[in-house]
Amino acid sequence: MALSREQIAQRVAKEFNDGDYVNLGIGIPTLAANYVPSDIDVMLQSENGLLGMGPYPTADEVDADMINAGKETVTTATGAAIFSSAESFAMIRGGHVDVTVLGAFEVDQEGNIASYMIPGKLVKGMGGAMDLVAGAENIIVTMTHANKHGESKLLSKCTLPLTGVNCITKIITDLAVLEISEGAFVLKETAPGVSIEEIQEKTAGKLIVPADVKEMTFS
Amino acid sequence: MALSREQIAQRVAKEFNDGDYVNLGIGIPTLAANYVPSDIDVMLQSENGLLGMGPYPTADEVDADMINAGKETVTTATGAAIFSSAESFAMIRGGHVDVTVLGAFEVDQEGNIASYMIPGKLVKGMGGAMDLVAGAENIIVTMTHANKHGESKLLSKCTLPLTGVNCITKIITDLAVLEISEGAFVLKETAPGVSIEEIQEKTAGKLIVPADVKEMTFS
Amino acid sequence: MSGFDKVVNSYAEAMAGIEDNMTVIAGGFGLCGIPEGLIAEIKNKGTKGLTVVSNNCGVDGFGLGILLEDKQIKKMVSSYVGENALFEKQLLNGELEVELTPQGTLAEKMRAGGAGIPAFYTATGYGTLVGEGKEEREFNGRNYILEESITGDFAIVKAWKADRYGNCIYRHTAQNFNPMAATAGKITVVEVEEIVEPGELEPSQIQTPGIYVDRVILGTFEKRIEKTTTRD
Amino acid sequence: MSGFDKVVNSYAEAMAGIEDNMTVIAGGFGLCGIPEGLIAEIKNKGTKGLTVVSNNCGVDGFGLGILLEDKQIKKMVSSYVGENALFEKQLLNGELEVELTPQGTLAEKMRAGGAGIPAFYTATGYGTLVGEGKEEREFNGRNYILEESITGDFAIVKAWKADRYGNCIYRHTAQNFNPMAATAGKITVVEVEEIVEPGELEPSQIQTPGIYVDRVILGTFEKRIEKTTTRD
Repeated sequence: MALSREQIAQRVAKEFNDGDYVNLGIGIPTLAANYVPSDIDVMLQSENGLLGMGPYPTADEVDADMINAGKETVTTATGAAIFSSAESFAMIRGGHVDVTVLGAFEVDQEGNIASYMIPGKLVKGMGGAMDLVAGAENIIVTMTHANKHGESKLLSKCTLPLTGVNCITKIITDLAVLEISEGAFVLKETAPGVSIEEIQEKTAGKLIVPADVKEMTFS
Repeated sequence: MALSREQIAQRVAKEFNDGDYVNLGIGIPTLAANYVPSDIDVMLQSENGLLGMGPYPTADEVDADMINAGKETVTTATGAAIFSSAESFAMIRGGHVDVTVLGAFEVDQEGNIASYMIPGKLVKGMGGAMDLVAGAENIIVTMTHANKHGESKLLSKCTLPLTGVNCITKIITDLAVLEISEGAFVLKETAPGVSIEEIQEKTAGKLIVPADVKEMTFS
Repeated sequence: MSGFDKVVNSYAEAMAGIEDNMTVIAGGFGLCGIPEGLIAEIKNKGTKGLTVVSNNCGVDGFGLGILLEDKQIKKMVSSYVGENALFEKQLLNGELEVELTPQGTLAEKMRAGGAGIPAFYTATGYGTLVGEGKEEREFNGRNYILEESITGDFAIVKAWKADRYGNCIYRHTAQNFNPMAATAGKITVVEVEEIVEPGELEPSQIQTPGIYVDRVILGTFEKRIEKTTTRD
Repeated sequence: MSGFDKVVNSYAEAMAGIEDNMTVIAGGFGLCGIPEGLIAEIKNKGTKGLTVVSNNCGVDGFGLGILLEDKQIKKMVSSYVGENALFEKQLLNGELEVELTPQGTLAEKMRAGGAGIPAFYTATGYGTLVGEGKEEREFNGRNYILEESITGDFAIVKAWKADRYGNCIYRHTAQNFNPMAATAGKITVVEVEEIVEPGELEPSQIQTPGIYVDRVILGTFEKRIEKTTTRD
């Protein structure tokens, strides 16, 4: 069965290593913070200028000057640092963030990603997404494998305007974990109860299915 | 009679306006800080990362972590700011320093300056001088009008490797105050007791002597 | 040091000299750390045809959004403008131009503008619409695009505290774009919660040295919150 | 958060991995704010063929100058190297290369290296020996040259205080090149006067966020003064 949003987030959290600096995009990526294994610690970077994002504040702690990149009120974790937008993107662009997790409309087998703009719909802007995908070494995309019409979001070539080129290496969907390598999606894990056939059917781009595909685990 | 170092510095200080941020090079420029008119205030920028340099410390106040660009121990003036070298040169390169005063080996009628290197002698380096002459709008060169062999330092074309091109607008020597305009030195003031003839004789570059040349005053 | 006293006592003085068709760089991220009173003064003056460089354009009725009401903004340079119905309407009508700029590139363009760097290369936006028409170049096997810096006729900045000489510090994440904006205005105006005497701020902790600042005004701030999220 | 504890307990651990022919970026201006113990460790290890990027090269017998004694430095990238007789001798002998770089350009090259900006334009050095062989370009009627960024295999940094997570603050003008150096090393090692617990430094006052820092070591410092000047 396809994973819930929470299950995708839970699987994403398994990608983190102790001591990782992690930037989580809005939506499913943000949920991953709730599933960080208890034996490791990660520090969350928020691109408006915060390294070491803590939980939401109590009602008494709410402070208009203390927000995250999603414009939500937050707190600082112990050992946090706060800085300017230029410094924040220096660390992003300079490749200092260990893991970036973000959503997408489409990803293709060359590692291109489209995530900010649908022609014909009003463009709201890319925010920090283009900087994030250009800067990080390890970028994980989370999304549903297909759209609500059943059409694949894992394509041979993105159809929407790109957020970045040749930058995505790992995708975690409601059906599978895949890596992108040499112009193809490589299936690594399937969601419990999801068949390889269903994944093949819902992957429009070139899909390689190695012999050792595993079923996902969550902890 | 030719001005002393102190008199040159005293004349330089007349160029300052209330509220100016000023960078003073090593040597005569530094002395100018002693002659700032009492009715104005200037703030001294030191390119190692200090805006608002104060006087030398007392023996008790000496602190290895508190130095100026000449590597001398200093103090901070009230309202000083301390920052990184990148920030310091952002303000220099970005044209935020109002007046820069520095010494030179040669200046030419195109506003080129040579101040850091004499071929055949060991090169020590340009330090911040190239950034300073590239960044400031108002650059004053202080030097003796001629070298110890009596050869002019105000040339039609610099012979030594340049520190910067087309950047010098004003020169204050032991004999005169001159501006550079449209490919010529324009005599503005003569030192007390120095004849226009002597200045003409010791200026190798094109010299314009307007009708209204004044004698220097110092306060 | 009267020549260094940057404090002005009215918003009219604070924004004196702003004219139609100027470029204004504004600090702030969303509604956090925005110079509320300076924006209101621009609205009151009715200055038109402005190019505004700011990560966002406020919301309907608050922040830079209020400058849309009388169509004072000709063009926005922003990374994200999705919070604002009036913005959307004017954009679709063709009454408003928008130049979408990646957030990090926007911050760096402001910093470069203030630092005398006319252009820099970045990988951000290579191969996308942002890179179209821009020079592309390879360094060490990676592709980059050339981005030019931004300066403004005015920079409007929100700081927490400033001393009379214009040295500023920021509070928490209200820092955001403000320090870069402060460096990039021909005239930089800072609106603050508290004015202190020179010497009260620790020199090493000053985030915007006064050399960048032309005017300081004491403001009062609503500090509206876009999304109040609590763990209660 | 054991994964974020950057503190090491010996200089051997602090400089583990440094090898012959590597590039080392060092903070400091003159003898002010230099990582004395990390430099001494490089001398003790006898690593050779180093390219050292630092505004200066210490003095005879102190600071980076001690690395000249056993000819460990192949090349210096500096703005000013005039304080050092041994430097002069090795330079004239051809045992040492020097790449003179304007001070502001050097600071910006380090910052750019850490910030993922491969190159930028600056007016500094245009029309001089520094500009020779570099691309020239005009922006808005002014001439600039293209300067490429610098990164190092190691960055060695001196801070005042760091917490265990590597968040650093600097003391007075001992800040200088240290924050930029900290961003530009593949491995960044910070030597400090005091190690504090995470949370003890005010988040907004941190000058080098721990994300740039790999190792922190508690040092002891002689803090030699190059020119003691007093008003007494």
